[in-house]
Amino acid sequence: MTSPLVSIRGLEKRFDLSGSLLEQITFEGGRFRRKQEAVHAINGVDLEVHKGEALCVVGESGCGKSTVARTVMGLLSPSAGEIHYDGQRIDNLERKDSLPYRRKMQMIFQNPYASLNPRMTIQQTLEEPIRFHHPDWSPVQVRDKIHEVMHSVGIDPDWGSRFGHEFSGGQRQRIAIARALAVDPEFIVADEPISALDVSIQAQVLNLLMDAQESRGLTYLFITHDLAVVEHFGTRVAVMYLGRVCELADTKTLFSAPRHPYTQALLSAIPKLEDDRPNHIRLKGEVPTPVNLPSGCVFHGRCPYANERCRQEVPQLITTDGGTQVACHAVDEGRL
Amino acid sequence: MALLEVKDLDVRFAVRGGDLTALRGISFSLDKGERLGLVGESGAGKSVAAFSILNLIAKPGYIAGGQILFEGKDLAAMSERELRKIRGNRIAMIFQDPMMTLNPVLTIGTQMVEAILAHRKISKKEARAIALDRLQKVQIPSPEKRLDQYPHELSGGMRQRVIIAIALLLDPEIIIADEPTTALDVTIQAEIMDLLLNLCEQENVALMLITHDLGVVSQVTQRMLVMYSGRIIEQGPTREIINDAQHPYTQGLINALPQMGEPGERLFQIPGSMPSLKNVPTGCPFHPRCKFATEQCKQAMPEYVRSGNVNVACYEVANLIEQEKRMQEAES
Amino acid sequence: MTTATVSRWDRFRESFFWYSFKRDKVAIVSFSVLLLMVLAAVFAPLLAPADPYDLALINIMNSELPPVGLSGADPAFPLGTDAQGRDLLSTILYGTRVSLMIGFGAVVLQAFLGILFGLLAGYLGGKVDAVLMRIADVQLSFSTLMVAIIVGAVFKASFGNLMFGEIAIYMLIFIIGVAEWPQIARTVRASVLAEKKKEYVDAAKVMGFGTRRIMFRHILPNTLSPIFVIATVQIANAIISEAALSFLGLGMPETQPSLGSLIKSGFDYIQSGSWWITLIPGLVLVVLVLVINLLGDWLRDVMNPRLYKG
Amino acid sequence: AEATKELKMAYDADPVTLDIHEQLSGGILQLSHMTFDPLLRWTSDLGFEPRLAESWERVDENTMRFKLREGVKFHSGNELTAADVKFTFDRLKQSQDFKAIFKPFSGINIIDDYTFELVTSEPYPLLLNTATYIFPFDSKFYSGQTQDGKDKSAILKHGNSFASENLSGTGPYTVTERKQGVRVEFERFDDYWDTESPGNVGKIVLTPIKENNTRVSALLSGGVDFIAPVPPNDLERIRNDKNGNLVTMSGTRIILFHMNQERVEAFKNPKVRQAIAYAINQEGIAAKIMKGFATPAAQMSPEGYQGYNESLTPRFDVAKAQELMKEAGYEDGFTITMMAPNNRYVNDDKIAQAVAAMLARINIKVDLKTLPKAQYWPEYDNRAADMMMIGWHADTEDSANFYEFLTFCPDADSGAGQYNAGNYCNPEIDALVQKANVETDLDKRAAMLQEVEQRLYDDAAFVPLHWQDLAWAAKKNVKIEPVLNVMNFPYLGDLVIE
Amino acid sequence: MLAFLVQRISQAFLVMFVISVIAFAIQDGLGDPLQEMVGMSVSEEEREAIREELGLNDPMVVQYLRFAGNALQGDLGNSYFYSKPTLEVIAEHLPATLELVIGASLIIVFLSVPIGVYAAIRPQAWLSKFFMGVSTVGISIPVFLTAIVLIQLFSIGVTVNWFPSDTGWGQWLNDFFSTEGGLPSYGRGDELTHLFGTWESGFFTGTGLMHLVLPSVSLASIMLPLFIRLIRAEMMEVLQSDYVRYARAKGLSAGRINFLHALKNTMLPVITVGGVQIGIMVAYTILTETVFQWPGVGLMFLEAITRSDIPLIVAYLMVVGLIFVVTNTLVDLIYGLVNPTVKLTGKKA
Ligand SMILES: Nc1ncnc2c1ncn2[C@@H]1O[C@H](COP(=O)(O)OP(=O)(O)OP(=O)(O)O)[C@@H](O)[C@H]1O
Ligand SMILES: Nc1ncnc2c1ncn2[C@@H]1O[C@H](COP(=O)(O)OP(=O)(O)OP(=O)(O)O)[C@@H](O)[C@H]1O
Ligand SMILES: [Mg+2]
Ligand SMILES: [Mg+2]
Ligand code: NI
Repeated sequence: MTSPLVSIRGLEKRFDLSGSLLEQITFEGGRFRRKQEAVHAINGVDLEVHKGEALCVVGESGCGKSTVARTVMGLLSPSAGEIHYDGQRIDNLERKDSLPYRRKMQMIFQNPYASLNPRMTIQQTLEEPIRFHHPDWSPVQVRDKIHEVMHSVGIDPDWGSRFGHEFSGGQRQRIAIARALAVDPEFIVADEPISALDVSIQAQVLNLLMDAQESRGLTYLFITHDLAVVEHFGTRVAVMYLGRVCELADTKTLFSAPRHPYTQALLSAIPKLEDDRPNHIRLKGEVPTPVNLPSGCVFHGRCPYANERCRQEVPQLITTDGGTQVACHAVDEGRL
Repeated sequence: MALLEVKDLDVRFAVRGGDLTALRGISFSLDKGERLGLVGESGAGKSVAAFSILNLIAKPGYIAGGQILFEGKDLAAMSERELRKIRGNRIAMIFQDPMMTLNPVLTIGTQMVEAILAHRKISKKEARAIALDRLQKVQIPSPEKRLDQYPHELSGGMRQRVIIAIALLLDPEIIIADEPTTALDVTIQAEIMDLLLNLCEQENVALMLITHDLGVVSQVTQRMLVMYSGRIIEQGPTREIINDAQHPYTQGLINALPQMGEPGERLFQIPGSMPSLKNVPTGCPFHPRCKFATEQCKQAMPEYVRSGNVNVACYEVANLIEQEKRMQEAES
Repeated sequence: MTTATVSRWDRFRESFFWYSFKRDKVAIVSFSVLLLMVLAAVFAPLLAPADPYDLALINIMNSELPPVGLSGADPAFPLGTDAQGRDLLSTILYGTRVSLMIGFGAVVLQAFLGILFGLLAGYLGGKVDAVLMRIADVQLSFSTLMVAIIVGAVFKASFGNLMFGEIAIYMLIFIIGVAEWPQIARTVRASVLAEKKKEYVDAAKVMGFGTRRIMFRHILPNTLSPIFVIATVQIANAIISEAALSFLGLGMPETQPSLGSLIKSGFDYIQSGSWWITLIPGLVLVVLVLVINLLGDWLRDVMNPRLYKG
Repeated sequence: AEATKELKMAYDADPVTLDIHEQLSGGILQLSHMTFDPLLRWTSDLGFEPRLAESWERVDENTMRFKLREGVKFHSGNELTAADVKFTFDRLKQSQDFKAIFKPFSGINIIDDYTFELVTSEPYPLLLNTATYIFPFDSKFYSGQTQDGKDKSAILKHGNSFASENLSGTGPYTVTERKQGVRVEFERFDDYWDTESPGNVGKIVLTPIKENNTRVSALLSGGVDFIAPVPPNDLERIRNDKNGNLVTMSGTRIILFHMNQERVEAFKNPKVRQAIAYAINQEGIAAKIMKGFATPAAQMSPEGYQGYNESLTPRFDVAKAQELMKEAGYEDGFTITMMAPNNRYVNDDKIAQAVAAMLARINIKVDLKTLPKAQYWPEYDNRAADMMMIGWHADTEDSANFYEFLTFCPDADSGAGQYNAGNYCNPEIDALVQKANVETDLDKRAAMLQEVEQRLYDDAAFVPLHWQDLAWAAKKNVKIEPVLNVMNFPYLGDLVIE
Repeated sequence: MLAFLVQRISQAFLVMFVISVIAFAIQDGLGDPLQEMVGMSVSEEEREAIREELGLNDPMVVQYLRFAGNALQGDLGNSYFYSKPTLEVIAEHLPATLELVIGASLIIVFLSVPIGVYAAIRPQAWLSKFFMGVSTVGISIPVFLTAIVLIQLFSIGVTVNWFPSDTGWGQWLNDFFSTEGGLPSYGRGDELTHLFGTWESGFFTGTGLMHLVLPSVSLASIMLPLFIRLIRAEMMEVLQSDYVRYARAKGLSAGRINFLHALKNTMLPVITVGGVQIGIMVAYTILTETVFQWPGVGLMFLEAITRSDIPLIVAYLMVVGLIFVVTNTLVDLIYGLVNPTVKLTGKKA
């Protein structure tokens, strides 16, 4: 295997909830106590994205998918761990040094209604990044570039003078994609780019992303909670639960032979057209909050296979025979 | 006679520059204990249809025509007082976002008990007992505690359970659920749908389920309606439509699902997007996106034709059936 | 791209803004009245029969003449004269000018401070936010009146009493601007906090744009419409504040009267029969403030129904 | 008379202290006449009327002997004796505000319990005038120490002394309740010595109402029975009110402008000063701004004062003024600054504006600034503007007082010309005044003082405007006329309510 | 909670510190206090002596440090005019102001809630439009004009003869537009009920209440329109919310929906904004008290300014700053109690 384009090592991210020192002090049981609270959004994630692939990250709401994406893009700084791009550590760069990577790495967002600046025309939206990153380009070059990306995402160049709110969700998402492509990136993080769209539009956008990947040789980190999309789109899949990766495998392998109990439950929960009745694996309880993380395996509270070890010890990702990486004691012990 | 029968319902929104027609000539019926699915893209008019049944459309909207017959009585023509006796009592609703549906400043108990007391002349204590019973029914952990909690103290899944419990409080005949699980995660969604399905079956309650997830419709409902731009374009038994959709839009919708294509392949896509109500094309509203569209489609909205158990509004389908008929006639 | 200006005008004519303006009689009437008053004020030197600042034109023997139509009136003074014998019509025109200047000037200053601090506090957050908002809190615990007294004293101390008349108008602009910036800063901060969460800001960050560019080019334009609404109402408030300060004798000197100081100077006469000295400027003030408020209401309805604080 | 009536009255301010030696101000003198009695008091025609002093006689040039009324009781029950007068005299000499007035006095001789002599160091023609300021104190009451060890007789400007909160006088009223700035209640003193007094008011409630309109409204709406002062604008209204009873008197407070010769070269030129004097329309101001509530003035001394010179009348004549300016070489005029208070005298700011407008006629451009009094006086002390307004009332009710403060050559050491913001200086005139001050022959003295007025007039040493009139208003049944006087301390003890 | 209180207390100190520093720094601009303390004819020497005695000749820093030292012990100095500790003077005047503010607040609360709610429920009704129109006019009239008009109408009374009085209808119309007057227009009246200490109240006597009418109405006239609009806007917003629609879907009565579900949520933002406004109202009393000669702190302050009673000015500013912080704190506490979703922290919800 070639060296990864992007690698995430031991990534952790906490959001502090307790505020200033003063606000941390509480009065409990007759004495003052300092209480610190934090959301443990990511707790040690290792991922590698290879050139040309589409690595999908799935998981329930709040499991830290977006946080991973935003940390990779430098919108958040990690509490611990490192992020490397093409062998170069990028999570601790100054703004000026990080500019080249801003061009190579782009992001597409979930909400097409919020991701376009409502006060800018499409023309301005697309022009600004090009001018910013290529201050030396002539106006003609800029215009040509804009035309090029507009064509490649299938939007009419006549739209240029209009504003984002004049377009439908699918069209906006195209514009957003065009903006990302305008700086000729190599790597694109897409954070649930289709979940706000209708089924018939989803297909359009997915097709567009696949086309772009093919024609420009893009690499994706694709975040979604729609497993059907993953099955269709992903090269590899990482399943996250409460800020940890619990399973990582080739798409086909994962869908045909899910190993982690959580993955199994997740797959069974997708309503399928063929079904007449829901038949899914029932999990107990609900997702715990990332504020008070459970000890041991974060999934043990809901896992039908959990035992004492699961309550104590944090499982590490292990590679199984099928090539799947799983973080589960039950799999490790062969109970599953 | 069907329990609920909607006939030629027109709903409009009075906005600047004239009225927008959100629903045009909607007709369908719901039998006792039947589970009906309502699918369509965002903005197709699903929620408007649901709210208009209880005459709860938000302000600039109004029912411009048609009837909503509940046990033969027209809800659209009923006074607010009479309607109040039906709302929550005979027909209950479940809203999309459990976060927004419960009043943040009142306890769960208050919100449950007031619903009972609005319709039954019983003591608060008895009402509380009923509330507790329903909470148990929806399998909420430690139900007694919940009564005195505020909505923000519960998780999303629990809140939606509470809302289902409120829907069940007065043993209604119909539950209208408007996308009850879109705000929830897949695993929770599965559980909630499971619960709703079981309860409806147990209590023999009719369910009108609004969703845009075809998978859920296929799992839960017996019949389904497909809406496009304020019209029902296809309706019939769920299985039949899923397996063999007639209308080009329904076909497209199903084929566009990622699971229908081969991994890595381009997906089937319907070009364009649903028109906004402000500029609905004449004739069949789907014609600009339809590859079968003919001049005829631009002229007038097609009538419903029957194909098997399915009613479809499409000239193409009508022509096919016509052809088939002619062929059959020719053969015989 | 050359068509941009034309299309902007077209866009404006098609906009909801223009549409609802055309349909709202109150808005049209208010706007016309305001326009009329602003024009009258701007062109006061041309319109006014006399220059009220020119003391040589004033004759004490003409004092307290009633408006035309009442017995004892002099047609040379259509709205009558004040206690000094000044032509009231001219004085009101000039006074409206002063009031409007203070109103607009103060709001421009308020908006400048409010937008700057609101943006910084909202966008940068953390310590900057804490410090700026604390200052705003402290500032809010002074009323405009107290600020007026304090600033007035400082001005007097630094410019001396005599200069004071000339700088009074700037001082009032300064006072009202400084006293009320937190109002705008808070609104801006709130909308910045809301805008900051939107993904177009993240998109801009991902592009590598600098903080200043994001703040001023991306976020600021999107917070303008609530600022616009608030600013309109604040103009009305500033005019009233100025009137109140002048009424308490802390505002414009009577030799360069604003509407407020006109009302005050006539206040002593209201019960002695010369009601016009107070009542006519009072009416002008109320109408001026009223039409601005009505326009503000209308703007609020059009732009964002959630804004109400004024 | 049986004192059973109640009087509700509203002044623009209430007394700042109960210690009448703490401050020399109109308010305090009003209080003095309610709660104390002077040795003698002014009558409404500026004569003297015996009060606690039954009679007086001149012993020699420098000495006057007074005979005290017997059997007069203080509120505390103590009886009035000459010792009390001495106590009072000594205290007045201590008082920062009064010591200046009593400077000519060298001492007091007690002859017996009811006889004493006031001694001046030089012949002093105004001895009796000054004696109206002696309101005998209850020496027993005000001596000794309070519980927390403070001297009861102390006069404290700032801080609460015993005397500022406790009061024992011989006057018709006792203070029964006092909330500063809110209300003062007085009750008739049962053992008041003046049993002849027709006064039938048993209780007085004094409420300060600073705002002119509100004060008038209070009277018209029936909230109070008696108000003072009455703003000129409302005179007409009260006069027309069927229940109202308005009393006006021409006053003795002169309002004038100084022209600062040190700041403006042109003011050194008598022609320019005269031009200004001719440019000012005193009659117009009095008629229009003061609503006739002022007597146009061409000199300082009001009628009745010794210096009053009948022949001096306002000389308004714009043409003449312009001519004078031309003669002086200032045809094109010049620019000056002007300051006036805006809450000290009646319509002070409006008067200043009018004057500024009048000066514009002779091409003198005026930068006018009006200030609240608290800020005005520091500016005045600094002589901060070219023309400054001042109003002056002679504490001694005598013309010389005007000159000493307003036109004497300024001299920081002697304090002469303390308020001479014009820096006008004419030693000859000063000498003449000084001579008059030791002249006990009143006719001779009057002639000298009138000459002074004439010379000041000719020299246009200042710009006189008018004497501010006085006005009081009451309900019809409150008979205020008999108790009012130009000094503006109503003798409320003698007030009759029908 | 603790953090919240600590933060607020420190804020109060900060406010008071800033005010006192500023007030001290500018005291020269406020005028010379001596002018009010001595007669005109007092010589400059005497004045100098008094200045020295009062410590007015010391350098500003020395004066401030002396002041700050005393202030920390709760002594904000003596008023020059009242010759009493400033705090005592303020305490004497405060009840009147509070009474006025309470009176105005009562008027505001009892009118704004029903009117605001009505205007929100029936936005199209002519009565709502009337109320909204009046409220717009209301905020456009400066409070001093309102006060003047009120006095003219209800205290002095106006007699109208616009119509021919020899006809019956003319007379009737004249009478209709004429007002009686008779309401007291100044002060608090004589019959105050003694509560405790220096605190007296006019709430319990007829004349006391009569005296309160005009001042509190005119004070309320600024804030009332604001509150009506606030309540209306919030209520309309709440009425659009899903939970109100849901309450309707449950078949609840309109009364319960409007007055429990909607109103309770409406009041939450109203409490926060309203609390701040009441704090601001204390400052607004200056104008009202001036016109009505209401013997409260506002009037006292204005007079202190004309007299350059600097210690009193400083103390007043500090006390008002404190009142502002305290009302805000109370409002936040109340908000926390009423709103179950808020935990009290230093942060705004
Ligand atoms: N700025 C923040 N401050 C505090 N907590 C945060 C912040 N951003 C995210 N979190 C928390 O971190 C956890 C992970 O959030 P994240 O947005 O990464 O989840 P997600 O998997 O993307 O969920 P979704 O599917 O809803 O988008 C959540 O519990 C979230 O509440
Ligand atoms: N208050 C309103 N004013 C104007 N138009 C409205 C209003 N409410 C709904 N509509 C319009 O009615 C149409 C149908 O809306 P509806 O909410 O029923 O869609 P939906 O099918 O429920 O969509 P979704 O899946 O997003 O919930 C939409 O085009 C919408 O714009
Ligand atoms: Mg996310
Ligand atoms: Mg919907
Ligand atoms: Ni006198």
